[in-house]
Amino acid sequence: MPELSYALDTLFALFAMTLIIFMVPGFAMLEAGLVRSKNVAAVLTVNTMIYAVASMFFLLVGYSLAFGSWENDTMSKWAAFLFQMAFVGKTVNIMSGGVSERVRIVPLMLFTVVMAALIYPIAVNLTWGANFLKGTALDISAMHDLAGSTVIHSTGAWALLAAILIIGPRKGRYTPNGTIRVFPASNIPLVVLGAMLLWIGWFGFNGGSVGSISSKESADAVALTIMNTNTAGLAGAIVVALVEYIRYKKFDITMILNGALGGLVAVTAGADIFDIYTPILIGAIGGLIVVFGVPFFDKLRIDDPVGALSVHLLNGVWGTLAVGIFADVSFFAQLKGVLVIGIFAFISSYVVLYAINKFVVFRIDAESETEGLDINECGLESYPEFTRTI
Amino acid sequence: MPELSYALDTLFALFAMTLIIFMVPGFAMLEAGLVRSKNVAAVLTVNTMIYAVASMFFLLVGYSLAFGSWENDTMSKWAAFLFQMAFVGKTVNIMSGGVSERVRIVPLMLFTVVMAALIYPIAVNLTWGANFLKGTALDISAMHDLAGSTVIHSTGAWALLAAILIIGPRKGRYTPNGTIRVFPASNIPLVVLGAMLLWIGWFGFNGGSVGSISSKESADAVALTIMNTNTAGLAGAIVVALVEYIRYKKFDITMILNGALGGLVAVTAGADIFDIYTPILIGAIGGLIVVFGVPFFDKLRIDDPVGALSVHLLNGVWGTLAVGIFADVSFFAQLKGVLVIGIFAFISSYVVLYAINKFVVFRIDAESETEGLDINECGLESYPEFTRTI
Amino acid sequence: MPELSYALDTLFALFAMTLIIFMVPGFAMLEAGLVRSKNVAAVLTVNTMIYAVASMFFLLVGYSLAFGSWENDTMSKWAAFLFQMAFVGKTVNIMSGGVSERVRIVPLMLFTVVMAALIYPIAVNLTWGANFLKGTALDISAMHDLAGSTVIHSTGAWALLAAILIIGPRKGRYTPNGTIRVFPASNIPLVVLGAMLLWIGWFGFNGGSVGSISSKESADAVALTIMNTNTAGLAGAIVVALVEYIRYKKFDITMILNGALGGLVAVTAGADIFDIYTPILIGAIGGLIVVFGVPFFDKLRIDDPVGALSVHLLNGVWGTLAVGIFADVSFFAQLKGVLVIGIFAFISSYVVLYAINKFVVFRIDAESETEGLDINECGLESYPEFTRTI
Amino acid sequence: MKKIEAIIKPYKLDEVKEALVEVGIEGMTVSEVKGYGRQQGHSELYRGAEYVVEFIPKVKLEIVVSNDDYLHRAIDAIKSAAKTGKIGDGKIFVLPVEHVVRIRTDEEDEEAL
Amino acid sequence: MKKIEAIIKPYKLDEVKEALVEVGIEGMTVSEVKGYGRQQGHSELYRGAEYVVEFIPKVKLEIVVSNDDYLHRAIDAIKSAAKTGKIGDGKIFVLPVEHVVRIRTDEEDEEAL
Amino acid sequence: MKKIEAIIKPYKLDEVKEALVEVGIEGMTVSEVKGYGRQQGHSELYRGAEYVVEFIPKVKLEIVVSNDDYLHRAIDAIKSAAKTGKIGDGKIFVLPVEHVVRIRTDEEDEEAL
Ligand SMILES: Nc1ncnc2c1ncn2[C@@H]1O[C@H](COP(=O)(O)OP(=O)(O)O)[C@@H](O)[C@H]1O
Ligand SMILES: Nc1ncnc2c1ncn2[C@@H]1O[C@H](COP(=O)(O)OP(=O)(O)O)[C@@H](O)[C@H]1O
Ligand SMILES: Nc1ncnc2c1ncn2[C@@H]1O[C@H](COP(=O)(O)OP(=O)(O)O)[C@@H](O)[C@H]1O
Repeated sequence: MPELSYALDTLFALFAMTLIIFMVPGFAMLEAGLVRSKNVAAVLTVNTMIYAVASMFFLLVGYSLAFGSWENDTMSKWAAFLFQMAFVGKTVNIMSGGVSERVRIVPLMLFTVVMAALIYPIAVNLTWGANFLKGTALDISAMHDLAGSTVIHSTGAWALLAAILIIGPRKGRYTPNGTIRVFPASNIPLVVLGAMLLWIGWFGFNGGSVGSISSKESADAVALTIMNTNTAGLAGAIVVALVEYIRYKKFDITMILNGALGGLVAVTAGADIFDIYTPILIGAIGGLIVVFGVPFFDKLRIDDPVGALSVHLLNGVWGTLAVGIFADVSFFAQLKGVLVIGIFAFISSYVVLYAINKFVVFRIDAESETEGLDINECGLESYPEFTRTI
Repeated sequence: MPELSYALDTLFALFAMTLIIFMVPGFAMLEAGLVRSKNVAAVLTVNTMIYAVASMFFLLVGYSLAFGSWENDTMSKWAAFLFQMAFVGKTVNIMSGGVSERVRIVPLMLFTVVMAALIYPIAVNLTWGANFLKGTALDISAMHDLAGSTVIHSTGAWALLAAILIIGPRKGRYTPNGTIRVFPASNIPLVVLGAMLLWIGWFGFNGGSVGSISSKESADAVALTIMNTNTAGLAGAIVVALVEYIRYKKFDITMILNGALGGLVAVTAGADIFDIYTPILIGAIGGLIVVFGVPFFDKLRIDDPVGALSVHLLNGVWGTLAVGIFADVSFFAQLKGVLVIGIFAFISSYVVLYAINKFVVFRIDAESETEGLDINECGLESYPEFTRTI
Repeated sequence: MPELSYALDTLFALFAMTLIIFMVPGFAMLEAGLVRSKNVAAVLTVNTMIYAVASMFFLLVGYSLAFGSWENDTMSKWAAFLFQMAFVGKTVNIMSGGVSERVRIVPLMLFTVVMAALIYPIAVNLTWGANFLKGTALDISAMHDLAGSTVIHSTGAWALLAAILIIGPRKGRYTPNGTIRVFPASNIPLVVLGAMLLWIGWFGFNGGSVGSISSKESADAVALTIMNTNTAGLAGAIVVALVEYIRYKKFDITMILNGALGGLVAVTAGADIFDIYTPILIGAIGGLIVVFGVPFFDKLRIDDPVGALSVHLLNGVWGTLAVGIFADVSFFAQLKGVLVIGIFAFISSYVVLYAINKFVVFRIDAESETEGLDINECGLESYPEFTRTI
Repeated sequence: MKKIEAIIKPYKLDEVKEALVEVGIEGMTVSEVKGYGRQQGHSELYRGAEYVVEFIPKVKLEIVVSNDDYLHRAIDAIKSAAKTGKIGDGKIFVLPVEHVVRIRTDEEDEEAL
Repeated sequence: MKKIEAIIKPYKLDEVKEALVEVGIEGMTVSEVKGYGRQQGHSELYRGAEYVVEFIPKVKLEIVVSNDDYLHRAIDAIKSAAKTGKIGDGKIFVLPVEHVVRIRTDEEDEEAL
Repeated sequence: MKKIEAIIKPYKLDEVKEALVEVGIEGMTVSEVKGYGRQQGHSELYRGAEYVVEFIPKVKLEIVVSNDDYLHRAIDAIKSAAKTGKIGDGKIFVLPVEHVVRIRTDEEDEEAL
């Protein structure tokens, strides 16, 4: 029944794609909740425009670059495209979140164009795509990275690291006398809503990456992948909650959610090939990485308002390597993949960001940063009717 | 395998229907974010009750009127009903959004009954349904309107225009000396969340309207439809962002989202038959229409707090005509459909609204409007613990 | 085509499961909106951790206890697990919502472990699962409870009743002179968003409980179930709106939504076997039960901030019995099921809660309750930048 | 120098501000307050029961003026713009001020206003 | 005429209001403020680290009274209702008021209260 | 005893608070207000058109001091910490205070500060 299987796989890809698109409001709400209320509309605008610009340039340029051809026998080629298109914005979302509260929108959009049309497609080309380095020393197609612990999460987070190095921390965050000033999240319900939408989106992200559901094996693989994905998220949340409670007798929900997201990133590389208990360990370590990663970057004065480096970079690396440890996959292949993509993503992002920064400076001027990006970049306030506390 | 194809199409319809139901919170959040905080609960109540009342009366009366029969061979008739039921509330949502902040709930519900039981079913009957005018001079079944640029969006927006003419602008919005007073949106994250839920819902709206996914052709048609739908939204957002930036060096996120929605409305008539690049143009023009439509209606002192006339009326018309321009469909058939449905929807809505208004006046009294509809219509405040700024 | 039907049912289960997971943010937003702003983060943390802890212990212990075996022929066993796993947290959500604003997180998590590993799995075992009482006088497998009016909703709500009896009302709610102090919901848009996400999740909850979609009959059953589910929700909302309007000339949106939820709970037991009009009656009565249940419990000084006893307990019982009244099912079997599960759930929960309370007291100290749980349990404020009104 | 503190109905703020600007008052500070007085609060619904909200939203205006001329002009402007004749229109209080500084220029007293 | 400004703990507002009403005070204006004083703020968590919040939520009551009798009654009422004995109970300040107007009726001074 | 009311730019609060603490002021009360004055508000966008926001967010500090020494120290501290030299830096008002009570201890006047 090839026709029905084609139809079923098309529906499956569309279902998975739709879940991933829920990550657009997911990232938007998460970040809108985490930043100060004077920067909320800016963060929301950035998230909206990343989806628009990245998807458009992936359609016009990136997809062909990544995969060489649009042809597809097993499902509608449009569904296959949509599924891949749903990924591309995420790399920039990861990056934009970490530089929020101080970055102008226009240069960010210029970088989005380059990321969606070039950098990300090249990373995909090398791993899931046409592989123009096939057979060379840099061929990394042996890396098992189901849904992008490295290809998506690390790529986006390497770009973020490059961006933070160029743009610097938020004004007033690191005082001259060495203390770190706290800018609490302005809206916790939005943080939770956003994280949960991301979590749900992950089912589509990882499950859909199996690529087919129309045979018994593939159906099992999809369901196992989603189950393992979820399990790692659970473990990440639980471990962070335990650590926080032991330390402070309190449950910091923003860290717990970051722990869940860390677990989800970590399991993304190998969710399809682990047994059902391994993700508990992988997610738990993913959570721990977040707990220790966030203050670690702060100590280095690398200012990342949403914790994206710990969630996406450290856990992207951890998750990819974990496949080489816990599954029947060469650790060396995994490490090589991490390094090649890492070096490529960091250097190319740094160069592009540096070049853009020469023409259209990323950093907003100090007075506008104090006043808030909403008024200065978006021309409005996010909560104009609510009195802001002191 | 007729049985599996029946099952697959049923699942597909249920999937599409579910996505459309996400538009219920979508509209609710969008409008709750756009109005002033004193009218938020009223808008939310209206949205909730529209879903309840419109769906109930469509079940009891409207569906039979529209389609003549409940029978269905290709999928479960209950799934077919649910998919159609998911549409009906949208027409009233479009209308209610544009008269928010000044309209009482009871008369709005009376109109909802008539819309769901009569006006909308007749519009469907003429276009997608039993077509009781078949063969007459008013037969418009040749119009290609995949998912309702005309049948849904224009119908709702014509009703809105009729309602605004009867109800008038919000108090204090147009001052005697000719200036326009600004009532900024009270909660931008809700606006973004709502718009994104609508966007996702659109995938089900347009994709599901293909009607089947179980053959290779239909699977391709569904995937192409969703892809084109999305592309037009992207283009609408990008164009508005560019125009706003060129004008003000700022990105007004509420307009950008309206631009995306405008693009989505415009592509709704022909998403299944365009190639993959045409939606860029259609959506871009859709965005421009919003940018110029919103101040245009304001200049006419037609007070539409959410921009629904530009998004749904102008773009509904544009999108339907665009099919006659860019696809192999008679422009004349499209124009005729726009006119017949437009005249029918506007006149019938006007008459019904006028009649209701004689018995149960739509407009809330001035003092209650000043105090806010939440206290007077819903008996509560939406954010009672937050101090309102001056 | 057994393979395709396996694949299709797997996809269907994953689809249904995903919809149910939307109930996690659904409950979280609903409760975050209903409580006072000083307790919002605590409620969100509880909801997040319930999902994490309950799912983890169901994976490790509960699922085997409930079903005896993981094997499955008709769909991927992982998908079958995921679908069931999506249920478990709901029982605790129902309970935690009703004791919010005064309960510490640690003991609640201890109870979550017991509920997910023991109490709920036993309830499932007796009804949908391995049935270790098969053939005994307590065999209740004749009860028709499609998706858990009794197994889920009543079980959770019996636990809630036990918890309220042990923990007591919120400080200051019932004054010595007999009046009831009002603590209004802090954020109405969140309440609406949450309720609507729950509503959508219900489609997956009830529809998915049919267990298969791959034959014509099962496809019809699934679609009918979802249709009936929705209809009862509509009816619940409409009836409450009418009653409220007749009484106060106002539409209290929080009660309307509770009415919808009441209708949804009530129809959950028999949505697959009613004709399409019966759910109108069942939902309408469900709404009435909420309208009269909420003040009734308040009069008894049983303090349930979200109305969970009326929505889940009373309607769970009503819905289960309604199957015996309106469908071709033994009323006695239904009653017996309600009683056996009710007695089991209430007593076992009471004992467990009582025991936990001896070691780790549920109730937060009075000063922390006054100050708010957010600061004392989570170490942060939910809306730190917004001035709280007096 | 005197300080005027006026408690008014929130939706009257724009009119009062314009009336003050017209009589030459160029600076004022506004804040959101809640008032308790003769005016009965509106009733709200909570889960199927009605109750009365006791504290009513009001706006407080603070205006420091340099002399009695401005004082009377300001009071008259507020009185006429804020009056609706219904209970709850609010109050005007006048307090003595001993010293004023404009932070930007170090100007003092009358010159600082 | 005198104006009482009392800074109290937020959750004491209801009790203080009732105590004031009992001694015959029928009007007052309330606002939300933040206080800095001897009372230490609570500590909060931010991404895995603790820090102390310095400004503590307080409520400010403003009551204008017509004579010393009311003044003392009001002060006593506030003192007894707001006291917990723990640091941070707040302060009462008394300021002179020269003139009062009731906007609705144009009544002045003592009659306006 | 005197009461200082200072209207300052919101982001200057931390610096002003530290300056006050340095000169020995140990208690203060802060609130959020909106100011109208010479400073022009920023322009915002609304549906494709620009408009100007007239009321500008400010912070109001209230400090009661026991004597002129503290008064001058406080005023100087505020002046130097709050000044940016740009329009809108704000104003300082000084009002007489007749009586002070510390609720917790019943201490009065100078001792209550
Ligand atoms: N003695 C008072 N001290 C301080 N504020 C007062 C006093 N009396 C009234 N107010 C304020 O004035 C507002 C209006 O007073 P109210 O008695 O309701 O009406 P009216 O001013 O028309 O007599 C109150 O809401 C309160 O904010
Ligand atoms: N000198 C002052 N001027 C203005 N407000 C003050 C002053 N001192 C204290 N306050 C207010 O009173 C509150 C309580 O003061 P605090 O020193 O913490 O405790 P206590 O009143 O018990 O000594 C502070 O939070 C602040 O709002
Ligand atoms: N006469 C006044 N009475 C009360 N507050 C005033 C007065 N004049 C100015 N203010 C407050 O001081 C703030 C700053 O005043 P403004 O005229 O903008 O700048 P500057 O103080 O630099 O001259 C205003 O926003 C307002 O809050």
